[in-house]
Amino acid sequence: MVRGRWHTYRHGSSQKWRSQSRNFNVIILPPDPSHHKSILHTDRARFRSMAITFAGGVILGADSRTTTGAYIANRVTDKLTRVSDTIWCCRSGSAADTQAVADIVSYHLGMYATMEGKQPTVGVAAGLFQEICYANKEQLSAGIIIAGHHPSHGGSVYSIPLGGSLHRQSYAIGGSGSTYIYGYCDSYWKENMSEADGIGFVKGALREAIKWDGSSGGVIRMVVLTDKGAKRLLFLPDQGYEGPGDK
Amino acid sequence: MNHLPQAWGRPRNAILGAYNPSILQPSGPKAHTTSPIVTGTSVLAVKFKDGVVIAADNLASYGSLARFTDVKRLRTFNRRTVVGFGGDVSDMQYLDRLLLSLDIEENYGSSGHDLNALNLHTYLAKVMYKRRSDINPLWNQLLVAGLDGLDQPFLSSVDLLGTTFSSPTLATGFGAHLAQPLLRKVVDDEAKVGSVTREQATNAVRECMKVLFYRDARSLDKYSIAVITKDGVELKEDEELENQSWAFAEMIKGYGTQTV
Amino acid sequence: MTSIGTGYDLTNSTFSPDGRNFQVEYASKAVENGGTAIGIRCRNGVVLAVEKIITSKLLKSGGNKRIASIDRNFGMISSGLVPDGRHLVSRARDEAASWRTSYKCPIPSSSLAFRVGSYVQAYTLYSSVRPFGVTTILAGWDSETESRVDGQVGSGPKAALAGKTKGTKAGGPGLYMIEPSGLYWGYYGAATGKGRQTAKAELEKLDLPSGNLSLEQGVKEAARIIYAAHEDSKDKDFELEMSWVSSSDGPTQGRHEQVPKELLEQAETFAKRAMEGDDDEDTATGGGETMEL
Amino acid sequence: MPGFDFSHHNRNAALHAQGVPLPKATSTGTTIVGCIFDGGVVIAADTRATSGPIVADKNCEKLHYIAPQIWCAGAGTAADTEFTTAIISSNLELHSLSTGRKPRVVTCMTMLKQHLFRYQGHIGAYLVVAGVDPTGVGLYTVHAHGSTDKLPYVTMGSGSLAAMSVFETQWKPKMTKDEAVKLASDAIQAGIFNDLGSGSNVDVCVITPEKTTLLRNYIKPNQREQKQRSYLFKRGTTAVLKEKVITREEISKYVTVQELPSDDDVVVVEKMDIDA
Amino acid sequence: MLNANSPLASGPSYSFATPPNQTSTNIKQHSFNPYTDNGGSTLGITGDDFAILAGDTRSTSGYNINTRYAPKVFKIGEDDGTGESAHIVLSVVGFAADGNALKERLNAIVKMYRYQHGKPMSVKACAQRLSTILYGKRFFPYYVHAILGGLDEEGKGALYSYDPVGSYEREQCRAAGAAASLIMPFLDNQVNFKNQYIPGSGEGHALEARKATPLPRAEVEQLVRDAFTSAVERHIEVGDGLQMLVVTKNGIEEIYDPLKKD
Repeated sequence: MVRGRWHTYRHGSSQKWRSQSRNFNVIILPPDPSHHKSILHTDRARFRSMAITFAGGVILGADSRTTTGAYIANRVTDKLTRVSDTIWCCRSGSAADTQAVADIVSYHLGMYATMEGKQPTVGVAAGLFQEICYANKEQLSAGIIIAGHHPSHGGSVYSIPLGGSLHRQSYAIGGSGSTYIYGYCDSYWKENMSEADGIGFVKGALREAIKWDGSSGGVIRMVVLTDKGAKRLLFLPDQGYEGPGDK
Repeated sequence: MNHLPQAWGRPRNAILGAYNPSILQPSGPKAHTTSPIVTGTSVLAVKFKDGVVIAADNLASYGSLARFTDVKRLRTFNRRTVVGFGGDVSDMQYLDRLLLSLDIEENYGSSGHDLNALNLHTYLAKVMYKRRSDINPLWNQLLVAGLDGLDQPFLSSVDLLGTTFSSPTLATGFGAHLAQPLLRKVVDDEAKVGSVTREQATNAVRECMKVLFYRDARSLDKYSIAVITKDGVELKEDEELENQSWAFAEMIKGYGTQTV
Repeated sequence: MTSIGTGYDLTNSTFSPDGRNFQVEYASKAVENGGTAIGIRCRNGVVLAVEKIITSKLLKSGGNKRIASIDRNFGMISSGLVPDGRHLVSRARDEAASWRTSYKCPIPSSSLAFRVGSYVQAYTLYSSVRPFGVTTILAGWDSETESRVDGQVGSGPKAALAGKTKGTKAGGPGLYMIEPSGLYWGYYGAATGKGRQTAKAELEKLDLPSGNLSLEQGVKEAARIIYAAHEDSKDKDFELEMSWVSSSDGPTQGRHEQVPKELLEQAETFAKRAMEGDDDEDTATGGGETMEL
Repeated sequence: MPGFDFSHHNRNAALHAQGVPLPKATSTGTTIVGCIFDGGVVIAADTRATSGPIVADKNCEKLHYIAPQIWCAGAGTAADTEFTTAIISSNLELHSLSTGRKPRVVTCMTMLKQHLFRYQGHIGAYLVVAGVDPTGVGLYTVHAHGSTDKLPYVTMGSGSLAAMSVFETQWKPKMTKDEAVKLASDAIQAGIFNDLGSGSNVDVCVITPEKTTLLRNYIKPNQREQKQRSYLFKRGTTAVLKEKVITREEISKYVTVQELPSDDDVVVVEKMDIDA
Repeated sequence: MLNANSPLASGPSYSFATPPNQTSTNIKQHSFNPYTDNGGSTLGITGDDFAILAGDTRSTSGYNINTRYAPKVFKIGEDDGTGESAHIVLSVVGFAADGNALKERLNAIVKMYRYQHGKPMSVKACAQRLSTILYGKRFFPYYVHAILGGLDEEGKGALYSYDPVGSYEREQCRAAGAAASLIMPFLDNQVNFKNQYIPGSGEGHALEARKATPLPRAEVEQLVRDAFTSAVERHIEVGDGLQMLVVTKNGIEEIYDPLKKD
């Protein structure tokens, strides 16, 4: 049940809330919070991930390390997750939690597109993410950045940190190790960069993070979202993070 | 004397002993719990003869990290009341949505009556008290500023426990310690509100924002300020502190015996 | 009404052999006697107007509003059984609120029309219910810019919208009319109620699809059309009620509101003058030189 | 460690962990301030001492003598501030006698911080040290753990934020003596009226190269209200259940009895303040 | 001073200054404490034909003053805005939000009683009802000490005092709240003449105790003021203002006197 639904309070039980099957009102997560904290596998993505706006849309970027304690459980993780064609998110926090949340949002966005016959805005996606993160904040450990491109509104970036608040930003960085790159990003950030500059900015920031933060490492993945759709980029450490890019 | 939102609503140390701070660490399996994560600091407000001045800085902190510097914590309701939020930002956004839906429903009625600041405060106090009674508090302290049913200045506070109080000057969080002494010098008595001008009230609030920036480690030099009068709300959301005093740092050398 | 005596008209949800649902058709009859209601979709907003027949001298003038607000940016007016209209208003408000709790933004007018339309249609399917005796006009303005997520903090990039696809347009005026069958279409100009034929004829003269008519002109034309449509039932007193919703940079800032008193009075003066000089036949093209706002 | 006996520490720790409350020390939930002016320094304090929510002393002295031209304002545990300032005062006097020079404020401050650091915060003394010596004017704060700060205006105690707000809005360099005294006492009054741990009167001490002026109860903004009724009881109201007379001879076995010269010269240590 | 109570700074040390850490148990549970104490004090005294309820107007949290004017004594059952329709007074001290909720509930009940029965609720009935309300929240109590005052069926001053879960008793006088332990002995001695004997009425145990008789109103008002001016001197959470509500057969009279603000 959505936490503290106000209308229940304001109208008492006399207000009948008609729920429609096509229209989600309530998001229920499994009541047992231990579902994502299995003893065998406590994956925690303690990386930085980021998303920026640029002249043509948005770019998402992330490293690829997932750790369980000091052990690297996955060194080629893909933390950039598609929730609709041109709305993607970067997940940080519990891998199980964020995957579950992304799957739910993905479902709702799909329903929206089908029912309304048009693509949802990034704001709608962000609102869905927030509702789940806020209403289940006691159970979840999820920090999510949502970035996307919408034909009529262009690119936008939203950040939802741990407590479930929603912040619209020009660019967002997240994950517990992101503290290492606040200075870098603040110094080098420019609005309305070209695509190449945007990719350079994201790559530069992630390289700093990989350099200083033990919990991040591996490859750099990016997704560029424009009116042409989604384009994936990959940069490998053994190529000095120069390539192969979008090849 | 811990005024950070993390300490609100906790038993005083004198009663139950120190609070275990380990749960505040953002890592480890104990990370999720009902406690504020992204937080806003003080909100200040003063009544004057025609209305109320209210201010809050534009910062949302993540622990000690100054994470979001464009968070507007003064929200207008119904074009005639301002609510200032301290504490958890996600709960602030929840309350903002609640107020939005309240506003929409209130405007369905065509009676011409709309909710004034007093009504809004009563409503919010009941929401907050209900939530604390469900042991599911909204981790905020709010100041409600506007005019009451008789068009007199109205200013009152509600916190996460549902405690309410009213005074010619109010300040939440750190402001309760640093700003209240200064604001009370401007008006210490309801009877004297009538002799305070808008300029006096605004200047006092701006001066306090500066003191808070000097002395509150979770504050910012960019802030929002609103003046509410019969003519409506004048809200400025991108103010910056002016005339700060730092030059005397030159005369400080060392911490004791050092002289160069 | 060839149905009388055939028995196929006694319950809802029963077709006649030639494929008609008579209960729905009877519901439309209820609408035909209602006060005329119209909506005009203008370049920068939508106007709603209704002819409120005064059934008693004891009614307060200017009271008993017939046009209702849905959320902040929609107006709704029904012709036919007034209580049925109120029920639909309540349903529409719930739908709008439900959309907001789900998606944290206002419902688009097309979606609201779809939801109300579906609801009305559901009342043609069961024998336990009767169809709604109203035709409803729904007017709204969808934000042209990306609307803020409810409760949002922060504002994103200050520069021009990043990567907005050229030539795309979002939002704008919306005008829908929902009939007792649940059938609904989007319109440039919509009319229902007793004087709908006259009103439709007048609306067609306005060349609405060209998008030239301004909201202010629309207000005057709406008043004039209601007065013109009233000609058929001249013996009854009526009151004109009008509301409008404009773009976010227009007079109502994207909200649905009653047309201000002064403007309403001006429009009525204009309408009355047009009625007096009805023979001139030139009033249809918004010739309100004296009325330019 | 010399001075204190820590042998009961472990026992107390164990009891404390089980929830046995420790005895409450009188603490001075306090406002103390200091401020430099052109040619001297002023320190000031309120006069309330509390024990929990109860006012233990309405007019205590929180300005402590260290040397004629060095004074110290104390916050924290009352006993700790008193004993710490007393021992440093004593040692500083000895140091002054042995060197034949006037004591310096930095010396006093260094002795205090080293003393407090040695006790790792267990001595709960939070001090403002101020004075004038041949090198000039000095103003420092000393925290219980042994850290110090050198600043032109300082505040400490539970009312320190209230007092600091006054300094932050009104302090300016090169003030006159009168301006500084006014500012310091305003800061104390901010504490008195806004902090429940502080109250009653304002004590001020002004130190210039020429002299030290202690202005005890410089401002008394909280005079006790006159009672509306008389609470004198008629003799015999209290029941006497048992009487025993001790003779002078008997008591002389235990104490020395001395005859006072006359009734007029009765030594009154402190006169009690009673309403009629 | 500033750092002494910071939870992060208090390591595993045991001193008078630092409260114990709860690190001994392995269960690390976050606790939200739904209660707080807003300080202040109230008292009530009855006479032959009146009842007085009084309270200071300070509201505190920790060492802070929330406001200098937050009433703790309320008229119950008023519905005309002037207070003339009320004949019962209630004082609440402790957790102000609970106090307010309790006041509003009792207020609604007393009003409903009058609307339904066409006569005002008796103080006796109201007192019993208040007890029921309090006990209704036996396992999540209203954290308040309530005192109810009015005139009984015979027109005599009536005063009822309550514990937080509804145990109550009719008394001559009662002090509650922060300074209750300071004021109550004073009232025992001055209202009920405890520990006072009639001089010369006997020897030793035969000495006759002074009998309590209802005091005149003027005298009681003086006692109330003296009680509060004394409490203000010695309790840090009491001060700012004194609000008195006096119930007589002519209605309820409100008196406000300033108190010290330090």
